[in-house]
Amino acid sequence: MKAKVIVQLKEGVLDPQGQTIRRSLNKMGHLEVSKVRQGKYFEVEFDSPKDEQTIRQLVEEIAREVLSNPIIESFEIEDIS
Amino acid sequence: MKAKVIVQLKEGVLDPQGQTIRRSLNKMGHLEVSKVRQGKYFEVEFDSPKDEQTIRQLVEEIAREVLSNPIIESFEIEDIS
Amino acid sequence: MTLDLIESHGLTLEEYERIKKRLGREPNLTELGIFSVMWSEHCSYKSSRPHLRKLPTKGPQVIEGPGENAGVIDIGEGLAAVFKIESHNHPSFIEPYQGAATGVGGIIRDIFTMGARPIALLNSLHFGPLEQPANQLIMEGVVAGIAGYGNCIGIPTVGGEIYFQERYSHNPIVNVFCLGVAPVDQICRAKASGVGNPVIYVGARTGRDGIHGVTMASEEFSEDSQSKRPNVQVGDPFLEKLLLEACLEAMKAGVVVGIQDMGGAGLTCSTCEMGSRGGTGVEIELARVPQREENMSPYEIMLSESQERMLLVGQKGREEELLRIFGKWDLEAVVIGEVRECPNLVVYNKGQKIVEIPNRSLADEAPQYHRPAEKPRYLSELIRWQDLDFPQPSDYNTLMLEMLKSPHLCSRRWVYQQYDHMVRTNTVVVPGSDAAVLRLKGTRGGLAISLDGNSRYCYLDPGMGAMLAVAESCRNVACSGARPLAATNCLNFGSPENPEVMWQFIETVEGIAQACKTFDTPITGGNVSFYNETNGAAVFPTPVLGIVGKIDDLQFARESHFKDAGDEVYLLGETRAELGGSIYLEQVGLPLCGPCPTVDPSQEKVLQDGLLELIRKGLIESAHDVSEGGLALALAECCLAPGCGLQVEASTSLRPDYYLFSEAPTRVVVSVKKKEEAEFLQAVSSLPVTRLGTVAHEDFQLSVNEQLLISIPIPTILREWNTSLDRVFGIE
Amino acid sequence: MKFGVIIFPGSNCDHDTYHALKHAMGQETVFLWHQDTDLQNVDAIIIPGGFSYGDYLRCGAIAKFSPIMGSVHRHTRDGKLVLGICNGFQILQEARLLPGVLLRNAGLKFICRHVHLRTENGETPFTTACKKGQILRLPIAHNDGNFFISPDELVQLQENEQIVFRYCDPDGNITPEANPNGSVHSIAAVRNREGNVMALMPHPERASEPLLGSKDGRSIFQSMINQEK
Ligand SMILES: Nc1ncnc2c1ncn2[C@@H]1O[C@H](COP(=O)(O)OP(=O)(O)O)[C@@H](O)[C@H]1O
Ligand SMILES: [Mg+2]
Repeated sequence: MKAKVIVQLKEGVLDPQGQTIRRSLNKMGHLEVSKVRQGKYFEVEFDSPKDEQTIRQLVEEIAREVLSNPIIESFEIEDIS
Repeated sequence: MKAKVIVQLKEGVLDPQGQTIRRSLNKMGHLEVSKVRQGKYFEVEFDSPKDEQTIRQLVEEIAREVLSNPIIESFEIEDIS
Repeated sequence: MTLDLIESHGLTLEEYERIKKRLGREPNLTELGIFSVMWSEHCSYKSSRPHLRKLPTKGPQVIEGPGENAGVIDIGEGLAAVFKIESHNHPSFIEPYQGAATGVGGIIRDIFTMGARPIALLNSLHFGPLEQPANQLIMEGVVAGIAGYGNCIGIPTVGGEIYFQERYSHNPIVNVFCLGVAPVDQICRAKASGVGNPVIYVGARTGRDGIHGVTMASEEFSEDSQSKRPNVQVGDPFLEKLLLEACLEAMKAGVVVGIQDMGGAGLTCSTCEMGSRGGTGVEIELARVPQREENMSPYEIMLSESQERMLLVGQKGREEELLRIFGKWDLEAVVIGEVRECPNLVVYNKGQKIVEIPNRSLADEAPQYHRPAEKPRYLSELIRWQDLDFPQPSDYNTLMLEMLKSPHLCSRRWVYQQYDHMVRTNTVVVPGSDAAVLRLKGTRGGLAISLDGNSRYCYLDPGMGAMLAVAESCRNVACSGARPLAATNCLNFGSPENPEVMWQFIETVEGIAQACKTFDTPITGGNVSFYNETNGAAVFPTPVLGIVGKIDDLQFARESHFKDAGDEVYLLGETRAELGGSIYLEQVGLPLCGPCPTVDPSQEKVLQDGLLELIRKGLIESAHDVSEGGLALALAECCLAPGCGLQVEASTSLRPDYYLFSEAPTRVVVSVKKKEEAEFLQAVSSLPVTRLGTVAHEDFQLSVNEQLLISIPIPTILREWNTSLDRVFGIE
Repeated sequence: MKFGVIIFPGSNCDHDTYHALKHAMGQETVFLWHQDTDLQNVDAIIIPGGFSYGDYLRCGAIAKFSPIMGSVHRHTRDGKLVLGICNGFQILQEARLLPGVLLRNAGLKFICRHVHLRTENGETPFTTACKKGQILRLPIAHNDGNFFISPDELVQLQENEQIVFRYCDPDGNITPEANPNGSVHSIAAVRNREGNVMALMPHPERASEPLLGSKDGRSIFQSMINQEK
């Protein structure tokens, strides 16, 4: 089973990377780009045959405790399959 | 309009970050985690009122030329809305 | 104004009355916010200022003492050194990486706002014991944050110190120091002068970062999820690099009249302080302030602590030039106001005047408190180590290895390899020696810098601990071949409202004052960080001293480690049995006991002056001060960097373990070329000196009174000592 | 020889490189601003270390779009010398002037220390002052120096003798312990097929004066200077 997790900075937290990318895109001529936010993407694979419910709980725990920094980031489990 | 882009290392490219996370998860007792891959996630917002088709082309261009390095990475446009 | 609102701003009713009197009316909410940050302990030094006056701040070398963004001293050849230290303790506990990173960003801004190019960073870190995984996480994050910021902006992190003690588990101490260099005539000041001159905002946009008080009860603040908003500032070292280059370029072009960074209390602090220093008023329009988030209120804009922002006063008529320079560096720069004659801070929002406060009432007329002080009870209950009966170690080899790999004493390689300590190609003595040494390009000379402060001693005796910190810092600088010139200090304490803490603070300041007078190292600035406590348990009194010294000719720069086998090893200074607060006692499982070692500053000064003279006569190959771990550890450290051995035959009337592990100060291990030995002995005659042994090739062998106590192969020591932190942080 | 050192926003070894070339090597040296396209008639271009654009997104990814890079491409096509150091290596790869990519260090930490390098090819315009097999001691300081290339391309690199330096121990042995960052085949420096573009992760400009502990970096600059004759 594979879970996909997206981790992003919370709204209001400065995102220097996203800002710099946006500014550079604008400079390259992509003036229509008004905002870029950069986050992280993880694919976590499991090898034991567990049901989706169990895996989801596990992934939530892992995302909360390891993949994200809850003080500035939030996460979302995109997909489990 | 907002596009979501995921950039990932291609199969076969070493992913030291993913490996380290997998190892520490295993150490923490999550033995069922067999693989972790880390990628990047971008949200790109556009402020000109263009149709989805045009935006998609634009995002593809940006993702190919700026957000990813085709030698090691592939990208996927998740969603445009 | 409700009582609630006043209290939630950290103001007392008396202070509120004072505000009303000063204004001649009730303040509005924005004004209340402005007063509350400017009159906070952090900005106003209301509890510490009366005591800080005791510090010596003058001397022929001092160009700018406390009061500016950073201290400035004359280092000869037309150059000035600009330096300061800051704390970022609380943010580093909340979010170690960003907390430490933004601390580094802040202190760098303090230096380049003075017109100096920053050339060195150092840090003093105090964490809880590494046995606790939570403390490991904090340390790992703090180190990565310091590295992340300093490396990216391209300023080398060349030194520092790290301590571990339970009291820092919930309150780590993260102090960061930065030093820059500028031609004496290019120093810029944080003054708003020249009525009619434009006030310019440059750098990052203002967001809702770090707005104080979080739990505002008013309508304005309860409306959205304010309180859930992350109150963590994220650093942008790339933007700061651009700011640094652009500001230095603008100052060089002569179009900057005054400049100050927006650090704590952001726009509020920079506007009223610059006006107050210039004896002028500053008038700004908030609608022109670049904003990162929507619908920010005037209150939020004035109090935001977004990083990487500067406020400067330009020259009327030359705005274009200024804006062009910032444009070149892709920076947003906006004229947001003007310097006015009437010495008030005046803030408009979309044309409507919303704030008018006399600058001085904010910057200089904050309340001051002579808070009650009382000698802490614990001090009279301290156990004296002399009263304890503990056996001599049965196996010195094992003990020695245990000490070498203890977090207190092991190599800091794991830390400083994460710091780019060589960028700018000035680092002549890299981390791992007593002080960092940096060359001054274009001259033959250089600077030596050291940060010190052993808080175990300070806990046992704050006044003596403070003197020991000054003495050690100066000694480190002297061991590098430099003459100590001036000092900065960061005072980290618990709550000043606790009389026992206040007593510790006062003792500390007096200790620093006395020692700095003796060493002729005036204090040019610093920082006080109070309220370092969790659940009523304060951190140890933690003064951190930073000493800057000058080497006129870098051929006389010295490192702490031995150079060549066959060199003779001597100890300058006397070994007294002073084990209170020592690592040895902790290693053998004893509680923290007193009394701490004692230093006589004038005796110390004689030793350091003598050492410097010996170095300048070319008689000394290496010099290393004896500190934590005592003589045995100092000797081992001398061997480890080059990987050479040592053969010591010492004699003493003390118990051998006291002799080896006493932390008595005012001692330096030196090595001397065989052929210089006679001349050395003659030149050293006025100092206490003992021959210890000879630098060897392989083994570390230490005999005391003809008994071989320690004999370990260097590779064994090296492995344990070097990789101890690697193992803690799980490097396979 | 006239050298040009490019400054990108975020370059931070620009002044160090300038200092080494001008004062330690005594060469005419100028800065080139990334927004310009005029190369001021320089004979050799150096892309210095640092964190161009903060290394945000990917190291070197944004710098490659700067106007000056068009001129760098032209300079390269004319067969003139280009040297990339650290971040300059990453930029040259992003610009496709050099093969491979540099990933995060295997240990995931920034590393600043001295390393040893073995000269694998002593006949490039950057190494004529070194002999094949000669060992240099230079500092590294990077977060992303883990050289990666596909196995097929590695074979090509070897066949074309494009590998210029490899990490080694003080005696010149290529060992896993001597590889600081996980680089494939311990590669520290590569050149292009034509031989006029080279980049390395270590910093020769930090090892060009005895005061700084090593002057082994000089041989790289000296080799370039030798090309003039
Ligand atoms: N322990 C101290 N000793 C001497 N001067 C100090 C000390 N603490 C603070 N100062 C001085 O008080 C002034 C105000 O400090 P601070 O508010 O931290 O400045 P800033 O906000 O610019 O960092 C500075 O000039 C600083 O040097
Ligand atoms: Mg300041």
